[in-house]
Amino acid sequence: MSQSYDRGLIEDFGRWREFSAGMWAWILHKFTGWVLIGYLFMHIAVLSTAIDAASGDPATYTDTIQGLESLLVVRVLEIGLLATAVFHILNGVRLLMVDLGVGLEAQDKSFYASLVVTGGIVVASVPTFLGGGVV
Amino acid sequence: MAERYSSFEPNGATWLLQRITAALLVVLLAFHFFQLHFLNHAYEVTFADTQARMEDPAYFATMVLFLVAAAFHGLNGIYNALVNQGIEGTRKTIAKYGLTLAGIVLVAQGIRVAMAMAGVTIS
Amino acid sequence: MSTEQDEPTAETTTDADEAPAQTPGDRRREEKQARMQVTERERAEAAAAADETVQLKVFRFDPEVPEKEEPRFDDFHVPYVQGMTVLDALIYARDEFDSSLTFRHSCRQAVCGSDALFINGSQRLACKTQLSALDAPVRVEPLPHQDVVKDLVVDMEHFYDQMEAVEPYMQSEEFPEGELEEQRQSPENREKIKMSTRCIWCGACMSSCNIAAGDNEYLGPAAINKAYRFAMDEREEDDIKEHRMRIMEQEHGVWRCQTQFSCTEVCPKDIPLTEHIQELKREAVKSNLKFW
Amino acid sequence: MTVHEHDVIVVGAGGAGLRAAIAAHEEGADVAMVSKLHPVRSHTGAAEGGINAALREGDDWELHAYDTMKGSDYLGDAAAVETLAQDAPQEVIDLEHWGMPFSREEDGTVSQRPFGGLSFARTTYAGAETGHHMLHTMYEQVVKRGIQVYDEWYVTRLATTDHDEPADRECTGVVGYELRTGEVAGFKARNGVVLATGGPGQAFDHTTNAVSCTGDGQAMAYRAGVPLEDMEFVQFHPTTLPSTGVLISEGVRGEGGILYNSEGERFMFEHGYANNEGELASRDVVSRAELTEVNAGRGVEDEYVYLDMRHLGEERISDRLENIVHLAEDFEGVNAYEEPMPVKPGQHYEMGGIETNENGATLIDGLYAAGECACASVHGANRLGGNALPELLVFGARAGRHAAASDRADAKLETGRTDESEPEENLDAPVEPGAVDAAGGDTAADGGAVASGDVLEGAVAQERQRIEGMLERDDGVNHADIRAEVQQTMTENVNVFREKEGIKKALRDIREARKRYQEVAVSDPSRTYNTDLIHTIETRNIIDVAETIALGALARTEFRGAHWRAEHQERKDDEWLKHTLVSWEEGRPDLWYKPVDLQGENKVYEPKERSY
Repeated sequence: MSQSYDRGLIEDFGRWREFSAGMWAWILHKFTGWVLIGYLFMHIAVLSTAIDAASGDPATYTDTIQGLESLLVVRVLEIGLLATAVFHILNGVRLLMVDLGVGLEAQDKSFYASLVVTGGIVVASVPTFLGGGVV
Repeated sequence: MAERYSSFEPNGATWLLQRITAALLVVLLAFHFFQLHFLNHAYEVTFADTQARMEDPAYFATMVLFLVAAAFHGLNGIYNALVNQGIEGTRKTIAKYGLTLAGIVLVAQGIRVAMAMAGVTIS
Repeated sequence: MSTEQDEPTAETTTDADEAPAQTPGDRRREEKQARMQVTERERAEAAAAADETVQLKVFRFDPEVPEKEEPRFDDFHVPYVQGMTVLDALIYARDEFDSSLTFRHSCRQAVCGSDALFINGSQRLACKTQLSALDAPVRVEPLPHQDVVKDLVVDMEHFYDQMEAVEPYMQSEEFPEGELEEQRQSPENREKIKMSTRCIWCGACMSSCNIAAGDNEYLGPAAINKAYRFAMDEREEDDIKEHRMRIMEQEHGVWRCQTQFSCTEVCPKDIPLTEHIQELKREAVKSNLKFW
Repeated sequence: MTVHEHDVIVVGAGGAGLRAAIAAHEEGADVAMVSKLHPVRSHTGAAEGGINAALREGDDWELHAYDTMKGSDYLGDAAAVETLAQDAPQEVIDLEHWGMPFSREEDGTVSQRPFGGLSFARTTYAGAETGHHMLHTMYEQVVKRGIQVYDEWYVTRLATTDHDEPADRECTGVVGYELRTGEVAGFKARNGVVLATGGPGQAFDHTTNAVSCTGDGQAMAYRAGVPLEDMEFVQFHPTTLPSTGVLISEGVRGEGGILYNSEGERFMFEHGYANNEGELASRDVVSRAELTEVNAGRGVEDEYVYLDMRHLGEERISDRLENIVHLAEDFEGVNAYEEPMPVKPGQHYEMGGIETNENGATLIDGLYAAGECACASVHGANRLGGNALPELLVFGARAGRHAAASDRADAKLETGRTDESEPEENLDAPVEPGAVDAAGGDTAADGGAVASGDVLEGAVAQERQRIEGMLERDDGVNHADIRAEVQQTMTENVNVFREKEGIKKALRDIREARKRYQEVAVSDPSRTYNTDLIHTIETRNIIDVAETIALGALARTEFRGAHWRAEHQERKDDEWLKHTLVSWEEGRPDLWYKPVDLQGENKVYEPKERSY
């Protein structure tokens, strides 16, 4: 048996320029998914201050939330979170359509559309997020 | 063979559940977001408001469902990502139980918080 | 202006109503001579101008030959002619420059599926890829995610194993009673499986699938498509279809597909692979829900 | 030394090989297939048209046999032709039961369509890719039955005993070379060897055949002493793409596509080649017309003519001829909606081949052949469209069955020399054909048979030595040059048009090629996947087969079917109702003849004018 040369997976990382729409969609979906589950854990952690609040000190909760919300960086991060969530949702809807066998031939266009719509929603939401209460 | 037809293949079941939770999450997240960024603004949130909302059993139940769906969807998603990455054998078993545990902790803590918000205390 | 002739031959194909001094044949031959001289000169000039050549960068590796043990890329400058495909260029490079250049090829018309290669970053059949459609230099590599045997030849065994793992053969057992009688199949049903039957086993899809790259047990798009071809064929009885769905539902079956569409995009036969995989997922869910 | 032992060894895994393997397996034999390609890569997959079979009410095997005999220009053997027509329907039904996706009628039955030269619409088909579906369906059956396939094993030689008379020889196995590892191993066949290696299209430089169609089986059988029959009958297809030889199906002309020359003349009519049928005249007529145009200086680039379908309109083209548009685009870079397609005649099918009877048996005991490499003689001087696929099914199955059962009884056709055969004594060959000089190395001279000891072991040892010799030689001629020379001279001189001096030139060039082959060297020293070596071995086969084609063409001084001779413009039934056979005897070809069998089961086929 002749030996053979296995190029392994390394080559793939040099290939991102050649990735197709479907591949980018998959990568972004995975990435946004990781961010969102991370956020969910953080979110529950922050809300856990409610346990202290319930046992007599409502301010712990209110101050924590309002304190965080008053930071510009948190607001900006929230916009990022929105972008992440909106893309994940729109691409998720796209994937649901794919699962149902609807519009498969337009799968690349729907990916670009979800990117554009995400961008639009994020820009439109900036005033809501940045408005009011920032110190 | 017949007994296999009566139960749902686990892979198919999780695949379907992942889709169902996805659909649920779209609706629930939209509701949650609307509630806390448009109807009420995040920077104005106070414990009293939260408590008021959570005392409504329907709202409470919705939020718990939201949490469970999100936890399942997210952690199952991570599990799938790892499996697709090619983890096998022991590492796969560890990932499976680790993620299940994380999910249980997340949901348990979330329900504790929710109950605290709703004013129910089990210490 | 046609002339009546019983037997056309090389000698009898002149027109009657032409100038007497010179037969049309003579005139054409002269013109042909003149044309040939012009084209030859043009060709020589063009070749000299060097922009008529195409540069190929070809992956080389041979575990047995010392200078090829370390994988490398070789440059070949192949004279370009109108209509030239990547395979034509490879054949030229092999026959004229280096006869050890190794690649599989046979039919040259996209039915044998031998020459799926990684050309300019995408899985394509070399025989049906026009050089004019590619940016130069043209980079030719063996299919990714498969072991390289030598140069552009990869080990296809795993691919074949996966293809054969889905029981790729008709299993119906109830045939019509009559002598010389076929099973019936509606034209609609035949149409439904038509695209799936076009697979030529080239392996481009499997090579493009990054799930298949990570999960060696994943059946892969081609094998699932093969299963689809039978599962959707109405000639097979229901219990066989259920048996097929069992194979598709296993952990490394349809569920691994992440709908990246890479396979569908590279398929040289335009088979809607992702669509077929998705349909099998839905079938699997449906057939399971029935029993709840 | 490795020896793989099985009851039946099938060499080649295209349509005929797969069918033979299935048939032998059904007989209960332990079958193995040995093929230089993986089965699904075989060239059967490129067949487009269909499978002729008398399946329906109103049709009859006798009609099919009659059409085939007429199409063969009365050079088919009745026993074989009738066997084909009788067995084809069951073969089609078997294929259907194995799942072949035939095109269907509204009521769910298998569709049939009309084809040239047929008196009934009896061509079953699966879209425009009948061969592809057939090949895959049969390979599926091979997988189902667990038949062992040694793929990418190149069979280089037969192991036969060395009796003086070929008819006394026995074939006990084959020698194979594994591409992947460079291993030379023996394959011992307890019951029989079936050759199913396909045609020799690569003897020509412009062919619709795959690059793997190098006539390996024909050359091996020939060197082992089996005669090659009717090799001069080569079918040329009139519409192939100039740069690659990819076939543009007759469908384009059927739908109304027209041919014109560089001066814009619709030459089929304007130059009177076929005033009634025009572009739809039979393949040989159209091919000759095109070449006449090119030779008269009215070709485009002095090479081809145009096939134009633009006037059919985009809608009709995309509806019915969409695949043609893709072919023109992918293989020639031409947009067929906007430009005419360049086409020229190309070698398409070899009617002749290894002489067999209607059971696929050759005159060597234990050696069978089927498919394009064989000649039971159903196609005679010209093959009808849709008859190649049933041939490989019918005779593949019969060869497989007989090889498994070692049952050589009951054949109507005789193989080898008989009382009725006559020698050719006045062949005006310009050079001595055959082996150049056995003393200068046996690379082109061996007779195939092995003298002493275990026949298979001896053959393996000799083959190993030959291969090592080629690999070790440092300086020498590259096979590609020799091959190109043979291909060019064949295309120039033994093409659609044949005239005596040209054929003689071809024979001289082939002689020259043989001489140069004495010094052939393989420059790739690797034992891993050495295609350089494979092509070098193939080139010798091409030389041998090309020579038999040229010899037959020189000998046959008449115009019959696909064989056209400038000096002899009519069919000469008095003199030429006989098959040409070429036997390799002591290193040189010997030409002889045997009469055609026109005595059918129920009637005698009287030669008639072949007009459509």
